[in-house]
Order: sequence, then structure tokens, then C-alpha cells
Amino acid sequence: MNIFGSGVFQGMMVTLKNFLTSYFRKPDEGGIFTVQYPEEREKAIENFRNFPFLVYDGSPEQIRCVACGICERECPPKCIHIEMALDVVGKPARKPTVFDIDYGLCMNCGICEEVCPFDSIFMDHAFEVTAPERQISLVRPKKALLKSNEYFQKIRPTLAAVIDQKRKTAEEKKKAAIQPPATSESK
Amino acid sequence: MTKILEFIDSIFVAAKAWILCLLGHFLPAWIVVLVSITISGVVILCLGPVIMMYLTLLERKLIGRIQNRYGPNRVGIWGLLQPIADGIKMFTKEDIVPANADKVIHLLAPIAIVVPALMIFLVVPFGKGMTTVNLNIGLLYFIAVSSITILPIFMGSWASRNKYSLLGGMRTAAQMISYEIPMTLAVVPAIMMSQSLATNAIVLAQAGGHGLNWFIFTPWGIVGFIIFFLCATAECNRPPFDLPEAESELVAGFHTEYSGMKFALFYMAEYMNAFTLCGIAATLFLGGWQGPFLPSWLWFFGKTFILICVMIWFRGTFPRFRVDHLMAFAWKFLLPLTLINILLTALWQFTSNLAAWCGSILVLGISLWTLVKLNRTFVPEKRHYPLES
Amino acid sequence: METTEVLKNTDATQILEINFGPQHPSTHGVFRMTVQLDGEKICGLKPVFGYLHRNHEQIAENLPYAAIMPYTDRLDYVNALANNFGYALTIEKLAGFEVPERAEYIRVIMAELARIVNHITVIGFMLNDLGAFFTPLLYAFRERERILDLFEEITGSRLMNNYFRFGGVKRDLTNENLAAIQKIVSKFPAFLKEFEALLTKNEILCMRCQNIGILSGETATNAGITGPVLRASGVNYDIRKVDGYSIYNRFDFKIPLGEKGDVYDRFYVRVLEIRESLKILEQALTKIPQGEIINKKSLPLLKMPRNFKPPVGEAYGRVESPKGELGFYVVSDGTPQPWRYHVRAPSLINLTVLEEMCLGQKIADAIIILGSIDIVLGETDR
Amino acid sequence: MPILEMAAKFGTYAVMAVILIFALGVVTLRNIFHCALCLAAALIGTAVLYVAFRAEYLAAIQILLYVGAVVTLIIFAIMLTEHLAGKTVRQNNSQSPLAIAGLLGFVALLTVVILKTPWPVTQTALKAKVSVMALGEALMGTYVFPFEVISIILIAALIGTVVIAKKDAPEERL
Amino acid sequence: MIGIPLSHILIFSLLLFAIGVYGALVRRNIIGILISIELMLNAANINLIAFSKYTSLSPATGQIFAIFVIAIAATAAAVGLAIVLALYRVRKTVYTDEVNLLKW
Repeated sequence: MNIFGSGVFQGMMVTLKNFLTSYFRKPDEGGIFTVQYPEEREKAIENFRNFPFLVYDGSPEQIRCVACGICERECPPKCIHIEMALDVVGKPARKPTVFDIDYGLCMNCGICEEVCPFDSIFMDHAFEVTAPERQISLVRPKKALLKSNEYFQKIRPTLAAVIDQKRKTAEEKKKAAIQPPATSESK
Repeated sequence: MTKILEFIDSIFVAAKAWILCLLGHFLPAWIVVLVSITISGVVILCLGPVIMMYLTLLERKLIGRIQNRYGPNRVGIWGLLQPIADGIKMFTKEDIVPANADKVIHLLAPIAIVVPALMIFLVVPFGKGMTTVNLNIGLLYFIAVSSITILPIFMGSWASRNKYSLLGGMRTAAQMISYEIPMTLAVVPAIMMSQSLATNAIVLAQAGGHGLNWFIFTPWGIVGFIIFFLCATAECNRPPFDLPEAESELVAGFHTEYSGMKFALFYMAEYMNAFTLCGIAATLFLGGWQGPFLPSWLWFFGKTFILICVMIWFRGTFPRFRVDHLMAFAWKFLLPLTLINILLTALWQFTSNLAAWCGSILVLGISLWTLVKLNRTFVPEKRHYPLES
Repeated sequence: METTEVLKNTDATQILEINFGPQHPSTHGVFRMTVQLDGEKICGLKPVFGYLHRNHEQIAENLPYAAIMPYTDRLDYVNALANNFGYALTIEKLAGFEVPERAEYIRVIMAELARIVNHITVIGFMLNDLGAFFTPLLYAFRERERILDLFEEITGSRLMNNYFRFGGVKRDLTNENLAAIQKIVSKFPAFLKEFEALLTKNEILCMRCQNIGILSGETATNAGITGPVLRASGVNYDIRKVDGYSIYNRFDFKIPLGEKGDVYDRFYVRVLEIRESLKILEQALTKIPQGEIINKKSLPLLKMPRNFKPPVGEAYGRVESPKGELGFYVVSDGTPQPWRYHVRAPSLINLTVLEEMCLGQKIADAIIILGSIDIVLGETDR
Repeated sequence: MPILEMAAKFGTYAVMAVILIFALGVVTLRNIFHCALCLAAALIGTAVLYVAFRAEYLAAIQILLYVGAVVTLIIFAIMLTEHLAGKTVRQNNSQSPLAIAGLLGFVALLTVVILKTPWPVTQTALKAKVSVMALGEALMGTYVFPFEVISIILIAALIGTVVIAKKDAPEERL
Repeated sequence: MIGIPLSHILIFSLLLFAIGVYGALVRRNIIGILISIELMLNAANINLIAFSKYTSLSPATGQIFAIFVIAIAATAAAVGLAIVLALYRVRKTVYTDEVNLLKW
């Protein structure tokens, strides 16, 4: 039968062990695992999703988004607003003039990334999103959302590789589709 | 070598004597007496708060390390300036007095709690010849003054007209009273063996045998020390007896309605109590400033420091007692143990050491067994958990 | 009941009515208890909640089926995966999707990991209420961080997972993920041993928790209590065994039952349940097959969730969430939006017996009893 | 150091005056809680007076027993009986003018008696200092019988208090 | 202490005693009366110490009687307050003139 004080004594031994190991052990075997945030940072996890951003290839004009509005419809909290651009004749040019996301509403659920057929909207890693005052609105206009494809490859290497691969094969298929009719005509 | 050690040992006493004789040349005699009183007074007045500030830092650092995280390390290297930052914060915080509170008593309570905490410093023997006032009823004075702290807690909880603080106040008073009696009785064996109440005489009684004459190395010393230390943690409301300011139940107990400097005073009183109680525990059972070759005041501060670390260790480990367990533990467990402890001292005094040791272990075994049997509620029940599919 | 009425049956000098208000350090979230005290003893307790009501069910009725999935994360925010699991099961029952083998195994693994996260958090916070100054809580959080980092790697976010889809899961478990899970599962028993050494035989904890807030099996079943609280009272009712939904009947694991149904039993039953979950995880990790992770039929839904129109009818799917039986009742009228959507929250129903357990106990016990039932206000108020 | 003696004399008179003020506070204040605190202050004042009388041991006993226990008991009683709000009610009954007149006569008579009688003051007693050891021997030696009687009275009071204050068991309630 | 004649101390304790009596006579609140009784006992104590200091040959006797007086005062206070509590529980009042019914 255990003596009256043994449970209490065991408890104290556990805290003593933790006190001593905190000096000698490495972080995950009982050492100190706190990261001094502003100076040191945690290793960035690739699949982490925060607020969405728009991708462009080369210069901001070649934005991938064609303003089809699927993500606007599918977004659960309805925080995306898109307006189609009209070209000089008045016909809808497949480019958005206005594309703003209300960061105040967005709950970074990642549904817009799933439903986008043109791989133009992805989830970002930047979580230090702040505003100087409470009152100014957190709606991000298009120019704030645009980020280059290189940035996308930097934060999401595996996903970017898959997407680029898919787009390159789609390009060849389209070019090949244009070529054969041309060759058939030339005959 | 020994001369240098002697010099370091009595450095403070010599410094004061030097100042006094310096002043003695051109000041009348009675002013010199007044000056000597003010010097020791000023030393205590600045020693107390400084000890309190660095105890808070020590506590946060140690508890951090127990929980595998750093303590405060942003303000100054290793967080050494953190207490100063806390102090400034406490000064600048707004001092809110509840609307229908009893203004006068609300203000008086924090002052009335710091005074006894400081008064106990008079009797603590910091080193050879460094007890501030060598009262011949030193220990009784200590127990009397530590029994006054109940009043300011009542004043604080009653004046802030808040239900939580009223409950906290009632709980504190009940706890302090019921832990005062085992504490006083735990001190009795030490007084009997050193035949004097003066703290200096107690320390001198433990001299010799290069450290083996400390009271803790006797059967009744160990039991007395454990009981005294438990009662000390209960007396200054530290976990596992920190019921009065139980965050989870009573928000902050009797000092819920205090903010700013008044809250700092409550806080300071608690930590100074912790320091002095550990000091007295070291004096009574660990041979005060007795020690082989280090200066005496270093020995005293070392022992008190270790005891305070044990108190902080308690804080990091134990859940809190409930009110009735607290009372039952004091009245039904500690009190009978202290009476048996006095029996052990008699055994120690009148029989040879060896017989005393065996006799006391026997008596202790039987009494612990019966006490545990009597207090069924303290012993955890055996439970079996069937694993059904 | 009114103070005067309470005064009659106790000869107390004065009944003190206290609000353990929404702003209180130990009510897990925004929850209020008006407590009538005779000295320290409780002679009346009325739980008041609704402070965190976000109109979850009404929002869900104006959204397409797939868009509700991220909202279910916000119900029991301590383990979002159990909510996703319940909702996905209900819609699969409604629309008749089958879930491929690998997806089933992934679902079981993620659900059991979420159960471990919830149980350690509950034990950590309960001991924090007892007064152990954050130490057990921080040990529990150290282990919880490891699992949450894994969730972030797999599902994309630590708490708001949004990982289950109708007919499967959103993303496959790569080999590194499986290796990471294996590492966590193998290192967990060492942590549990240390945690138990610190707590289970600790005399102060036993004094504070044993024979407090006793809930007999019979009153528990009458009040519709489910989950560890019911099993601690000795009633063997675990939906994983009763329904055997998903592929739980392929794993052999036991259901720990308590003896007296007091706070200590509820605490220790959760420790044993963590052990059982580890057993399930080991078996699942060894037997996980290869294959696709989402049903062919429901794959296009990923791209065009809007035009998913389930057949007219209703479905009630329930899952063993760490808090109890979490049920989703969905009525569809053929349109892309559910006609009626209701969530059976175990926290709300487990709360009904709080007063009956607390009568006659002290205030300090009321806080621990509340902690031992483990309620999450997001789920109670919806 | 004649000045220190003079200072001590004035100090004692000052302490006496402070005690009298607190005593008046005990009697006249409306809020009963303030009265209890004034009593505590008056008792601490008398402890200081005992130190001035060279009776430190008694000062410590006075603080420990009177202020530590009795006043706390009184405050407990006040807390249990006083409604939290503490309504302001007339504290003194109607006989105060009559009482004051009677008391003044009583005080005047006795002061005359005190000043008249030649108290047998012996110079030796003023110097004598009572050590705690002497007190212990006297308590255990010549006064051991009253010591035992006192302990019996204390136990009797203890049991009596518990019986009176205990909540009656439900059935034999009136 | 040498400077103070005995009669000054006696007058002081007489005044203290008179205030105690006044409190006991005039107070409506029973606890107020108990407090005044404590004051009177305290005044008696001061007298004991003064006499033992100034007159008697064995000064220890005065102090021992003072200890006995303190013990008795403690018992009186304890029993008195128990009665007050019991009274309050039944009659919900602590004021002497409201407790005038001989039976309840």
C-alpha cells in the first residue's frame, strides 16, 4: 500500500525532472520549446492557408483571373467582389477591373482556391495582417492582392510545381491544336 | 585566511559601528542612539521591498523553468529589470475605489497589512550580531505580530463591499487562525531545547559539531520542521493553501477590488511574509547563520533562498486545497502531530540518542498510521475501471 | 428559485447570491452561473448561456451544402475534425455517396488525433481550475502543439481544419505525414506516464475530486447525457460501438467505464480513452491501404459545389465526438440550400445536470464539476 | 541621557492619550465594524504601554490573544450578523444623558480618592525587571492551581460555544 | 517610566474604565456591549500591571494575574458571541431593545 505522502512526492519529482531537463535537453525531448517570436521564427509550414491572393505571370497585366465570378458565388461569407472589364468596343474583356476581398470577413477556408478553374487565386502565408486603426475598412483592392508567380512558387513549392506543369501541358495541347489545322490548310 | 573571513563576516556590524563613532565625535550622545536606531530602520525599510521585488522575479523564472519555458527575459538581461518595470506599472496604474466602498478602511487595509510584515524583520537574525533588535522574547513577538495580519485582510475584504472579497476574507481568516496554532506548537520543541525565546540564542544553541547540531538532524526536528514549513506556506497564503486568492473560484479573494499601488502593497506584504517565515524556519531548524567557513549572513540568505525555492516549487506542482480539507488538515492532522512531536523531544532529552531515534521512529510510525486511519477522507480511494467492448 | 424560497428550507443566516458571471476566469468561455450560497454550500444554481450565439443554423440554411463545412469547424472549436466528420456523414447518408477505403482510414486517424487533442486540453484546464498553477496545462499544451502542427501540415490550418468533403477528404496523407503520426503515437505513452505520475495518485487531487458531483448512471441516461460523462457513470454507450459508423467496427478497442461517476472518474476515464485512441491509431496506421481519397461521383462537386442538389428527404447522422453524441439533422427540399439544418450539441445537453450535481457541494467544487463536464460554449450556443 | 528619559515620559503620555481617543471611538462610532477596529487599535496601544512598563512578555501575549483572537472573533460575529448593506440605525438608546451624569460623578469621586491615598511606592520595584524565566517559574510554581482552573474554564467555554453556535439538527428546531 | 507617578496611570485606567461602562450602558447593539466589556477588562489589566510595577515586591504576580484576566476575557467573548449568533439566527436582530419577548 502506498504511504500517505507518496502521490504528492511523485508529483514533486515530475516537476523537478522537468525543471532540470529544461536546462539540458533539446526542445522536443523535454527541453525548452518556446520560440522567441520576433527574433526567431517557426519553420514555415507549406500547406498553411491564410488570406487569398491573386497570381499573375510576368507582369501584373497578365493576371490569370478571367473574372468568371465562380469564387464570388461559392465564397461562404461572400467577401469577394468582382467587376468585369469592358474592352474599347464594349465587349467584356476577360479581365477584372475591380477585384477586392474583404479581409475582415474572410475566414480563410480555402474554398475559393478549390473552385477556381483558372488557378488564379491561392491562399497566402502572410498572417501578420494589421491595420493602424479600427475604423478603416479591411477591403483589399486588386492591386494589393496581386502577387507574382515566383512568390507563389517560393511559398508553395510542391503545389506551384503541379500547377505550372498542368498549365504547360495545357499550353502545348492548345498550341498543338492550333498547329494541325494550320498544317492541314497548308497541304 | 581566517582573519579575512572574520572581517567579511562582521562587515556590516563594523560598518555601522564605524559610522556611529564617526558621528559620535561631534554629536551629543543621545542623538547617536537615535541615529543607530534610524540606520537599522532604514536598512530594513529598503531591504524588505527589494527582497520582495526580486522574489517575484525569482518566482516567475523558476515556475517558467518548471513548465519548460523561459521566465521574463525581455526587460534587462535575464529579466533583471522586470521588478522595476512592475513597480513603475503599479505606480502608474489608476487607483480605483469601488463606489459604495468604505473609503477610510479601503485605504487603511493595505497599510495595515504591510506594517506587521515589516515588523517581523526586527527579530530575524540575519547574521552573527546582526539581529536588528535582540528581544529576549523574539519568537513570541514573531508569533504575535504574524497573528495581527488577519485584521487587515478582514478590513480589505469588508471594505470593498464585494461578495467575492467577502468570501475570500472569511476563508483567509479561518485558514490563518487554524494554521497559527500548529505553527506555534511546532515552535515549542525548538524553544524548549534552546531554553530561550530569543532568536539569537536559538541559533547559538545549534552551534558546534560542524553542522550536525542543527535541530533538523533530530527526530523531533524533522517533524517540527515539516509542520512549521507547511504552516508557514499556509500562513502567507501560498499554494497549495492559496485558497483566499483562488483565481479560479474567488477571482482574487480579498484583494479583488484593489488596483495600482494598493494592490502592490498587498502583494509586497505576501512576499515579505514568505521571506521572513522562511528566514524563521531556517533559524529554528536549519541553524540560522551557522555554517563552516562562509560569512554568517551568506549562510542565512542561502538557507532562506533554498526554502523559498521549495515554496515556489510547491506553487508549480500542487492543486489547491478546499476549505474544509484545509481546516481538517490543520486541526485533525497537524495539531495532534505537533503534540506528539513534543513527546518526541522529551524522549530525546531524557534518553540516549540511539534509543531516542528508534523510540521516536516507532512513535511516529504508530501515530501517523492512526492519524491516516482516522482521517479517511485524505487517503485516495482505490478505483478500478472495467474496459468493456 | 427565488432567494426567499431557498431561505425556507435552509436555516442559513443569510443567503448570498453570486454571479459566476460571463466575465470569470474559470468558466471555459462566456457562461454564467447564478449561484445561491449558504456560507460555502451551494443551495441553488442556474446556468445562463447564449452569450456566444452566432445564429449558426440560420446561416447554414442560406448557404449551399458544401459552403457549410467551414462553419462546422466553429461549433466545437477545440476539435473541428469531429464536427466535419459528423456533417460529412450526414450528407453522405442523405445523398448516398460511398467513401473509398483510404479516405475512411484517413478520417478515422484524423478523428482519433482530434479526440486526443480534446482530452488532453480538458484534463489540462480541469487541473488549472483545481489550482495547479498552469503546470499540467502547459505540459498538455506541449503535446497538443505537436499534433496541431501536424494538422496544419495536413489540413492547412491548426484549428479551423475544413478537411472533410462529401465522399472523402480534401488532401491525401503523404508518407512524411504518416511517419510524423507514427512518431507522435509512439512518444505519447511516455508523456501519459509522466502526466499520470504528476496527477492520478496525488492526494490533494484525489481529495478534491473524489466523491464530488456524483452523477448516477440512471439520472444520466434520463437526462440524455452522452460521451465520457455518461461512461464515467458506468453506462456503456459509445456511438463508435453502437452505430459502428465509418470503419470503426474493423478496429478492436475497449470502452473504459467509471465506477461512481464523480469528477475523478470523469477525469480518469478520459485518460483511459486517450490510451484506447492510441490503440486505434496504431492499428489504422498499419492497415491503411493505397487508393484515391474521394468518391468519383462527388469529385465534380469540388469544382461546382453550387449545383449539388441532394434528393428531397431528411437525414440524421451522428458521430462520437469527444464531448458526446454530436448529431446533424438535415432536411433537403431538392434546392442547393438545406431547408432545415439542426445540430445536436452534446455540451448543451450535458449542461442540464450541472445544478443537480452541484447542490450541496462547495463553490470550489462547482467550478471543477463544470470543468469535468467539458462544455465548449461555441457548441452550446451555436 | 536625560533627554531620552523625558522623551520616553512624553511618549507614554501620548500613547495614553491615543488609547483614550480610540476608546472614545469604540463607544461612539455608528458603524459597528469601525468600533471593532478602534478596539483593536486601543488594545495595540495598551500593548505598547505594557512595553513601556517593562512587561514585554505581557505585551506579546496581549497582541497574540486579544488582538489576534478576541477581536477576530468579534469581527467574525459582526460579519455573520450584519447585513452586507449595513443600514444606518440609531446606535444609542435613550439613557445616554443619565449615564454620562452618573459616570462623571463616579470619575470625580475616584480621582479624589486616587490623589488622596499615599500609595506605598517602593523605589526598588521600579528598577526590577521581570524575566520570562521568573514568570514561568511563578506560573508553574506558586500559581499552578489557578493555571489548572483556567484551563478547565477554557475547555468548558469551548464546548459551550460549540453547543450554542451549532445549527440545531432539523428535527428539534423550535 | 521612572518619571510617571503611579496616580497618573491610575487616573488613565479609571477614564478608560469609565468609557467602557458608558459603552456598555448606552449601546443598543449587543456586540457593541461586548466590545465595551473588553475595554473595561483591559483597563483593569493596566491597573494590575501598574501596581505590580510600582508597589509589590515580587513584580511577577501582577503579570500572571493579567494573563489570567486575558484568558477569562477571551472565554467571556467567545461564549457571548455564540449567544449573539444563536439569537441572530432565530430572531434576525442584534439590537437589545428589539429582543424584549420573553418567549419565542
